[in-house]
Amino acid sequence: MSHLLELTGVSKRFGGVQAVNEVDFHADPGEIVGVIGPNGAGKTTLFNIVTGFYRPDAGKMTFDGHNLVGLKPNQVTRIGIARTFQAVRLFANMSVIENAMVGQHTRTRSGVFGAILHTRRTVEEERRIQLKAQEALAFFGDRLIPRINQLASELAYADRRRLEIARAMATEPKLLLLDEPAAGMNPAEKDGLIELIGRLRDEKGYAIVLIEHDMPVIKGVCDRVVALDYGSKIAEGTYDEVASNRQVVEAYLGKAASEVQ
Amino acid sequence: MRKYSKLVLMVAVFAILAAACGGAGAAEPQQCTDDPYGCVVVEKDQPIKVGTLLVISGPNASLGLDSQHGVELAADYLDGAFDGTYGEIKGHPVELVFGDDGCSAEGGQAGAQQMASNPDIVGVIGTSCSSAALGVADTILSEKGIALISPSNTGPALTDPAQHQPFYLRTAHNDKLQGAAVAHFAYNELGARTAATIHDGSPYADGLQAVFAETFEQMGGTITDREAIQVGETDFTSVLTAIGASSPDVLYFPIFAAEGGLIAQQAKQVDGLKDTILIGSDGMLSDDFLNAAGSAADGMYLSGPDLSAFSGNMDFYRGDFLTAYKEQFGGEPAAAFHAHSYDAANMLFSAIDKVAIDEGGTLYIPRTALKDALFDTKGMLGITGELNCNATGDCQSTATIGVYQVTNGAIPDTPVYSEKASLEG
Amino acid sequence: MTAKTETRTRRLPFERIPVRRIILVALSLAIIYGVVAGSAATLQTGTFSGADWRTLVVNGLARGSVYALIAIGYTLVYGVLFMINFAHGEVFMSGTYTSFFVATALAESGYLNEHPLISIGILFVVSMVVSTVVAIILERLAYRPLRGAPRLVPLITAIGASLFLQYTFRGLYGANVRAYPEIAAIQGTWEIFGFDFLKKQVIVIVAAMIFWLILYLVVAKTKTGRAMRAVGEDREVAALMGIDVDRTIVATFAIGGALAGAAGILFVFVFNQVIFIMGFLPGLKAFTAAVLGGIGSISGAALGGLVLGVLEAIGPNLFLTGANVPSPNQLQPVVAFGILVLVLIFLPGGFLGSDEEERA
Amino acid sequence: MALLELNNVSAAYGPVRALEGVSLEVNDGEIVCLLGSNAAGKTTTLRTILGMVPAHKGEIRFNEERIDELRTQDIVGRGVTMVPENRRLFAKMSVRENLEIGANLRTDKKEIREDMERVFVLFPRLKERIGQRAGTLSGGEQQMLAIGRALMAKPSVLLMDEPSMGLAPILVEQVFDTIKEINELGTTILLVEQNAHVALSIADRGYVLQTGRIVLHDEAHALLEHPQLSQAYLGELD
Amino acid sequence: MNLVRANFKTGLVGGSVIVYLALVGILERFQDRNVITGVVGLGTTLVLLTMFGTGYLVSRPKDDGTSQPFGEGLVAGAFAGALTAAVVLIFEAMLGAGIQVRNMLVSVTPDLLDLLEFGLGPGLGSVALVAVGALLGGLAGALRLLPEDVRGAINYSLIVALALSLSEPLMDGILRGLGIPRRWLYESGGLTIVGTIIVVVVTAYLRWQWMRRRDQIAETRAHMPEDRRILYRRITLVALVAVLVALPWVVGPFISDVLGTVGLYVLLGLGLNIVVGYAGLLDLGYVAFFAVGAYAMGVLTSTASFLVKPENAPFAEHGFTNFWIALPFVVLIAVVIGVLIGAPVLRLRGDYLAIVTLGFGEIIRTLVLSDWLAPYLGGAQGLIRVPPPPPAALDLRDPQHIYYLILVFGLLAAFVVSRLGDSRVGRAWAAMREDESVAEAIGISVIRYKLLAFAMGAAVGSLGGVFFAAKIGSIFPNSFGLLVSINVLSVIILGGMGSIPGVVVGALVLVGLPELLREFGEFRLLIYGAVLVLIMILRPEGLIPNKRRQRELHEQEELVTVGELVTEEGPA
Repeated sequence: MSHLLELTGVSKRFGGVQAVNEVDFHADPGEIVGVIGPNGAGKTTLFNIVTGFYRPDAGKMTFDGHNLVGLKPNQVTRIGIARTFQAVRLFANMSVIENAMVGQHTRTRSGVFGAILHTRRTVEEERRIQLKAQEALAFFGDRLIPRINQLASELAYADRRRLEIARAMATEPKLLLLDEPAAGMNPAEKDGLIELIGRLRDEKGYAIVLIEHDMPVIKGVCDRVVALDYGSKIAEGTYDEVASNRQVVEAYLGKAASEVQ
Repeated sequence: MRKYSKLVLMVAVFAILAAACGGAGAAEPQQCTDDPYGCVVVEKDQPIKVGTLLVISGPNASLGLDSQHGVELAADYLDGAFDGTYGEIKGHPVELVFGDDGCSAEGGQAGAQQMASNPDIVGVIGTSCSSAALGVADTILSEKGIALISPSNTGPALTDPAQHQPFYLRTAHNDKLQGAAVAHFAYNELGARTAATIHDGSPYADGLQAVFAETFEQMGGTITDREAIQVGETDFTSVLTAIGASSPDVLYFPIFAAEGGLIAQQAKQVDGLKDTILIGSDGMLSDDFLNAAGSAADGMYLSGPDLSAFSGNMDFYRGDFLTAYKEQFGGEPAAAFHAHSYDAANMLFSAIDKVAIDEGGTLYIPRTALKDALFDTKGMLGITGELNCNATGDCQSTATIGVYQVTNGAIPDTPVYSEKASLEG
Repeated sequence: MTAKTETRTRRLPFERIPVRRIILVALSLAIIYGVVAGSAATLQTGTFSGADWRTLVVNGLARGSVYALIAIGYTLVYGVLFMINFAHGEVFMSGTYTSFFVATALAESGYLNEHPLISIGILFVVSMVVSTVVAIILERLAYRPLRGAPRLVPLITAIGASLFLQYTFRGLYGANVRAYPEIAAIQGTWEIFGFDFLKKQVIVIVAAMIFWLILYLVVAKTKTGRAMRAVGEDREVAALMGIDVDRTIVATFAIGGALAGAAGILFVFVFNQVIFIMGFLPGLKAFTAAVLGGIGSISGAALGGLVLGVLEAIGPNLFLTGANVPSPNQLQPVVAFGILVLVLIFLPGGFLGSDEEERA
Repeated sequence: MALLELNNVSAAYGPVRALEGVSLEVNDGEIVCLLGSNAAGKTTTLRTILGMVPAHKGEIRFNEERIDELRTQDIVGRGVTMVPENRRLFAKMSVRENLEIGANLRTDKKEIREDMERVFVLFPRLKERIGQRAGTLSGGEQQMLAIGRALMAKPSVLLMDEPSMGLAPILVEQVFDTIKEINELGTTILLVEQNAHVALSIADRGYVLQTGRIVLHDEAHALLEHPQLSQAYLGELD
Repeated sequence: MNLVRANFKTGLVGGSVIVYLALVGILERFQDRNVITGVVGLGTTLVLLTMFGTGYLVSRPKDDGTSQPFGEGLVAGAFAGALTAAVVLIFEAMLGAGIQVRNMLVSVTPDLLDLLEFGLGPGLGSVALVAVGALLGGLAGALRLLPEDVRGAINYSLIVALALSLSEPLMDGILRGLGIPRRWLYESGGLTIVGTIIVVVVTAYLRWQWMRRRDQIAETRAHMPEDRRILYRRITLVALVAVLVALPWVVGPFISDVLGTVGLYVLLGLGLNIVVGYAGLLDLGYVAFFAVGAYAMGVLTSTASFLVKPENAPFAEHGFTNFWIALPFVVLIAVVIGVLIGAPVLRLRGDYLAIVTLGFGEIIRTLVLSDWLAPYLGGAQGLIRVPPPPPAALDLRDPQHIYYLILVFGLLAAFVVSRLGDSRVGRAWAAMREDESVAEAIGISVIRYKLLAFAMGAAVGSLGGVFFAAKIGSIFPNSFGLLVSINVLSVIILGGMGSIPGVVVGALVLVGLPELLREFGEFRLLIYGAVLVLIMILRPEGLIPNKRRQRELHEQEELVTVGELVTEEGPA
C-alpha cells in the first residue's frame, strides 16, 4: 500500500548550501512522525517543500494520490495538508473565530456575487463555515470558545498556539504538519501539548508530522522519529532507536540530554 | 419642557430681528421684469460684485494670478488712480470675488457653479484655461445669464458659432488670428520653408501650433516634425535632438515661460538646431520667460498683441500701469494676460455703467442688457488694442498681431512684424 | 519563476488556465518586441546620427546623475525608517531655491564670475544647509510623532508635508519661475576622447559620482553609517547597543537633505531654473530610480538614477520614432515606466535590492 | 548591597497591565533566574529595566543610581545590557560588524580588540565565520553571536531572555555552560528561562513571576524543590 | 524668572507661527476676508488667535499640583508678540535702508507690515504687539481659572462664531435657499456686529446648559428601554435619509456641485478601499481607473467621438450610444484593464507595487494626453460634448439633479463593498493583508484574490470616472494627474482605512472643504497639506476608524512582540 505522504530523493539547494539532500520520507494515516535534528538541519525547509513554499530541485513527492511537486501552497492545503509555523503566525488583527473561519476557505466556494447578493447558497455556506470553525475551536474545550470575538493578538501565548492549530484543523486536513509546537512552553504546558497531539490523532484521525527539539514531547507522542543533519536523513525508527543512535547523540542530543532520557 | 420653550422664544426673536433687517424692497424697474434673467440688485451702499475665475492654485497659478492682478488693477483704476483701493461705479464700490478655475474642466465647473449660485455676481472675468470654459463654465454661466469674459482662452472652439455660448466673450486672441499671423511671418518674412512645432499638452499650445501648421502648409511650407513635451519636465534635449535631425528653418513652440525658457536654452546645445529660428507666442511674451531663458532668448521671436499700434495707451501701460503692478504685487508680470484681463474688466465695468439703473441708491443691472452692451463694445481702446466684439464673443476680432524680436534681453516696444488680422476676413 | 521540471501524475481538478502567467508573458513579449522592433526601425531610418546618440546618452547620464543623488536620499531614509519620504523632492527644492537669492546677489556684485570656484562652494553650502535644516524640521515635526504607526500613515503625512512645503515656498518666494544666474566658468565644452562634451554635464556626472562614493563609504565604514544600518534593521536592539536612535534618524535625514541640496545645485547648473514646484517631478523620478535600483540600496539608487536618466533620454527616440508614433518624446513616462515594469517582473527586488522573500 | 534593584515597579503596555509592584534584586556576581509561565511578565521585567517599557511606578536602581527615567542607550552605557529573545541579530551585517556594534559605546579600541578575541575563545565557531552575514548563521551560531555581541559592551549586568529557545538539546547544554563561564569571568546575570530545571541548576537564586507579580523567591536549590514551583507554571490566570 | 524661562519656548513657537503666516502671505490675503465686518479681518484674527492659543496652551493644568495659568499665558503671549514685533522691526529697518525685501520674500508688503503694526506705525505697533500678546495670553490663562462649564461655554461660542463667519459662502447660500433673512447676520462676507453678539451669547448659553445637563441626558439615554432605542435609531435613519434627499435643495446648486464632487471621491475611495484597505495592496495609480471610466464613457457617448460618423462629428445629435447602455461596458473595460495592470505586478511587495501602480497611472495619463491616441481620445484638446445621462427631461447635468444619481450609485457601491468585506472573499483579503504566506498556506490563492481586488477596485473606481464624464461633459487629460491618486488615498487613510463611513467623512474633509475654500485658492493646497499632516499626527487611525484597525494602532507594542516571534529558521 502506498503511503499517505511519500517523499523520494527530495533535494533543495540554497546558493551553496545543500539544505535538503535526497531525503526519503513518508507518513501513513493515523501516524505521528517526529522530525528532529540540529538547528539548520533542514527540518523547516522540508516542511516548506512539502507545503509548496519551496520547489524541490529534485525528487518525487506524492500525497494521497496527488503529485505534490509544483503545487502552490494553497493547492497543497486543498488536497489535505495543513501546517503551523515555528513562530506562531496568526492573522493578528482578525478575531479568533475569523482566524478559524479563514481555515475553511478551501472547503467553500462562494464568490463575489454570492457575497453581494447573499444568495441562499452563500448564506448556508456561511453558516457552515461558522459551524466548522466553532467545531475546531471547541476542540480546545473552554480555551478558545469564550474568546471567540477577541483579536488573535490579544490571546495569551499558549492560546495563540492553540488557535493556530484550530485554524489548521478548520482546513479539514488529512495530514497536519506542526513546526516546533512546544517552543516557548513551560513543562506544564508541554504535558498538555502531548495530550493534545494524541487527541488530534485519535479523535480527528489526522496523520501528524512534527518538528520538535523537546525530547519529552517527541518521546511522548511519536510513533516514529526521523533525524536529519546537514539536510540528510541520519536515522529513522522508534524514539528509543533514534535516541540511542550514535550519530544523533553526537550531532544533536549531546551527552547530558541522552542521559536524562 | 422648559428648554424647548426657550428655543421657541429664541427662534421668534430671530425672526423679528430678521424681518426688521430685511426691510421692504422697492419695486423693480420694468427692464428687470422684461429680462429673462432678471436683474442684479445692488442695494444702497452695497458693493457691486464682480467675479474672477482664474487659475490661482496649482502649477499654472502664476498665469492666473497675473490675470487676476490685471482685474485688480482695473478695479483700482476705476477712480482714475492706482492707489490700492478699488473705485466705484455709480456710487457703488466694486468688490472682487476671487474664484479658481484650477485650469481644468472640473475646476471650471465648481468655480462656475460657485459664481452662478451667487446672485450678486454681475459678471465674471475668466477663465484662464480653455478646458475650464469649453462646455463647462461658458455653459453654466450662460444658463444663468452671467457674462463670462476670458482674458486668456484662445481656443477657436469657444467662439465657433456652433458652440459659442451666448454670455461668453473674450479679450484674448483667437488662435486662428495669432497662429496664422505667425505662419505668415515665418513663411513670408523669414522665408522659412520647413518648420517644426512643439506643444505642451495644453489646449492653448496645441491649438496654436495646429493653426500655425495648417496655415504654413497651405502656404506651401513643410512641417518636418510635430512634437510634444510634458509640463514640469526640465530636460528637452531628446525632443530637440529629434527635431534637429531634420534641421527645420523654424521651430514654433507656443508654450509657457518655464518650459519655453528651457527649450530656448537647450536648443542652442543641439547641433541640428544651430540655424533654426525659434518662435514663441504670448504665453511666453513676458519678463518671466526672458528670465527663464536668459541670454538664450536673444534673437528669438515672440508673437502677441501689437501694443505699439496704440501709442496713447502704450505710455500708460509702460508707465503707470506697470509701476502700479510692481508696486502692488511685488514683481514683474509673469505673463502677457494681465493686459487682456485689465481690458476685460474695463469692458465689463463700462458696460455696467452703461446699463445700470439707479433707483434711489439701489442699482439694478439687467443681465441681458448687460450682455448686449458687452457684445456692443466697438472701438474701445484697451491696452491690448482696439476691442471690437463680434457676434460670437471675440472682442479681438480685428486685432493687430505683432511679432517681436528679443534683443539684448528685452522685448522691444515695436514689433518687427505687424499684421492687422480680422476673423471676419 | 523556473519552468516546469516534471510532468504531473495527476492533474488537479481545480487547476485552471494560468491567466496571470499568460498576461505576464504576453506583456513582456509585447514590451520586448516594441523595444527591439522599434529600435531596429529607428536605426534603419537613420534619422539620428551617431553624434546624436552620443549626445542623448550624455544628456541622459547628466539628468540621471541628478536623479541618482536625490534617489540616494530617498533610499537612505527608506533603509532606516522604511518610509517613503515623499517630501524629499521638496527638500531638494527648498535648498536650491534659497540658494538662488545668494547666487543672484553674487552675480549682481560680479563676484560669481570673478571667483567661480568660491562662489560655487558658497552655493553648495547654502543649498545643502537649507535642505538639511528643512529635512531635520520635517523629521521632527511630521515624522517623529508617527514612529511606529502603520506604514501608510507616514506616507500620507509625507504627501501632506510635500504640498505644505511647496506652497510655503510659493508663499515665501512667489509663484514665478526664476532664472538661476549662469556661471560663465562652466559654460562651453571640453574635449574628451576627441568628442566635445558640455562642461556642466561632465561636472554634474563627476560630482554625482564623488558624492555617491563619499556616501557609500560613510554608510559602509563609519560608526554613524553602521548605526544607521543597525537602526534600519532593528531599532530596539540598536538602542540596546547604545545607539541613540533619535539622533541616528536625524542624521539620516540630515545626510539625505544635504545630498538633495547638492543635487539641487547640480540641477541648476544644467537647467538654470528655479520654481516652487521644481522638486516634485525630480522627486518622483528619484523615487522611481530608487525602486528600480532596489530600494534601500545606495548603489542601487545611483544605478537606478543613471539607468532611468538614460532611458528617458534615448528611449522614446529609439523605440518609438521608427514605429511612426507621433510626438514620441511625449510618451517618455510610458517608456520609462514600461521598462520599470519589465525590470520588476524579472527582478522583483530591482537591480541591487535584496529579495527578502522567504519564498525562493 | 544589590547591584541591580527593582523596587515596587509597575509597567503597562497601553491599557494592559504587565507588571504589578515587582521588587527584586540582583547582587554582584550572581546568576539570578526569573521563572514563570507565558505572559507572566518576565520579558517585560527585562525590558522595563532597560527602559524599553516605561515603568510608571516604582524605581529601578543600578549601582545605587536610579535608571528608570533614562533612555535605553544611556542605561546600556552604564553597564546593563541584554541578549534579547530570539537573538535579533543584525542579519544583514557580518559577524564582525555585529560584534563591533556591541561595543558601540566604547572608545577603547585596543581593549575592544582584546574583548573580541575573548569572545572568539568562548565561541571559536564565530571566528571561522567572521566575514559571513549574521542572517546566514545557524540557530546555534546566532545565539552565540547574540551573547558575544552583548559581551562586547562589557556589561556588569547581563540580562538574558530565553537563550535556549528553539535550540537543539546539545546546544542548550552548551549555552548554559557558556552562561556559567561568563558569570565566572565576573559578569552578573539575570536570566529568563522556560526551562526551569536547567536554569535553576546554574543559578544562585530565582524569582517566580505570575501575572505580573513576584509570587516566590528563594535560593535556586530550594526553589527546585518548592512544591509551588510547578503550580506557578500551571497557574495561568483563567 | 522660572516663569519666563519655561514659557519662552512656547512663546517663540507662537511667534514663529505668526511670522510664518505673515511671510507666506496668508495674513495679508486673508485680511481681505471679514470676520466681523468693519471690526476685524481674518488676517488680524489669525494673529490674535495665535497669541491667545499660545497662552491657552501653556496654561493647561499640569499633573503636579497648581500652576499660575494667568502668568504663564501672559508671559508666553508677550513673547509671541515680541518675536513678531522683532521681525516687523527688522523688515522696517531693511526697508528703511532701501533693501528690496520683496525681491526675495514676495509677501512682505507695506500692507502686511501695517496689519501687524495694527496700523500704528513701527514704533507704537511693536509695543502694541507685545502688549496685545501679553493681554491675550493672559486672558487665555485667566480663562483656565474659570469653572469648566463657563470656560467651555466661552470657548465654544467663540469657535462657533468664527466657524459661522468662515462658512459665510456656504451659510449664505443655505439661508438664501431656505428663504431665511440673513442681513442681520452677514455683511460683506463677514458677521455683522449685532450678529456676532447674538451668536456668541446664544451659543454660550446653549453650551452652558448642555454642559450642566450632560450627565443627566446621558443617564436618561443609558436607561432607555431597548424598544425605545430601536425606535430612535429608526427615526435617526429616516431623518438621515430625509436629509440626504432634501440636501441639494437646501444648499443650492454650488454646494450640490461640491457634494457631487465629494460623491465622485466617495466612489473612488470605496473602490480604493477594496484594494488598499481590504487587500492591503498599496496602489498609487488609482487614477488610472478613474481615467478609464471617464474616457470609456466619453468615447462611447460623446457626440464628438471618433465612433460617431466623422461627417456628423462633432455636432452629431447622439453619441455612439447612450449613458445607460454604455455603463456596463465601461465597467467591464475597467475590470479588464484592472486585471491587465494587476497581473504583472502582483508579486511585487509594498513600495515596489506602489511605484509600479503609480507608473501605470502616469502611463494612462500620458496616453490620453498623447498625440498618438489623439484621434481617438482627443489628446490635448480633450474629449468634449459628452451628453448627460438620458432621459433629457431629467436634466441630469444640473448639479442638483445628478446629485441623486451619484447618491444612488454611491449607496450601491457602499453596499457592495460592505457586503464583500463581511464575506468569505473579504476574510480571504484580510488574511492576505495580515500575512501573505500564511494565507497562502491556509489555502487562499493569493494571486487570484489580489487580481479580484484589483478588478473590483477598478470596477468601483471606474464609476467615479463615469460620473465625472456625465457630470462635467468635458474630459481633459489634466484631470487625471497623480494628485487624484494621492487625494483618494488620503481620503481613505484620513477617514480610517477599511471604514466605509470613513470614506465619506474623508471625502467631505479633503474634497468638500477645499472646494468651499476656493476663495483662498492660492493657499488651498498649503492648508490641505497642513491638514493632512495634523490629522495624521493627532489621529493616525483616521477620523472614523474601522474598529479592527483602531485596535491595531493602539496596541503597537503588543504587535512588536508578536513580530519578534516571526523569525523562521533560515536556509542555513
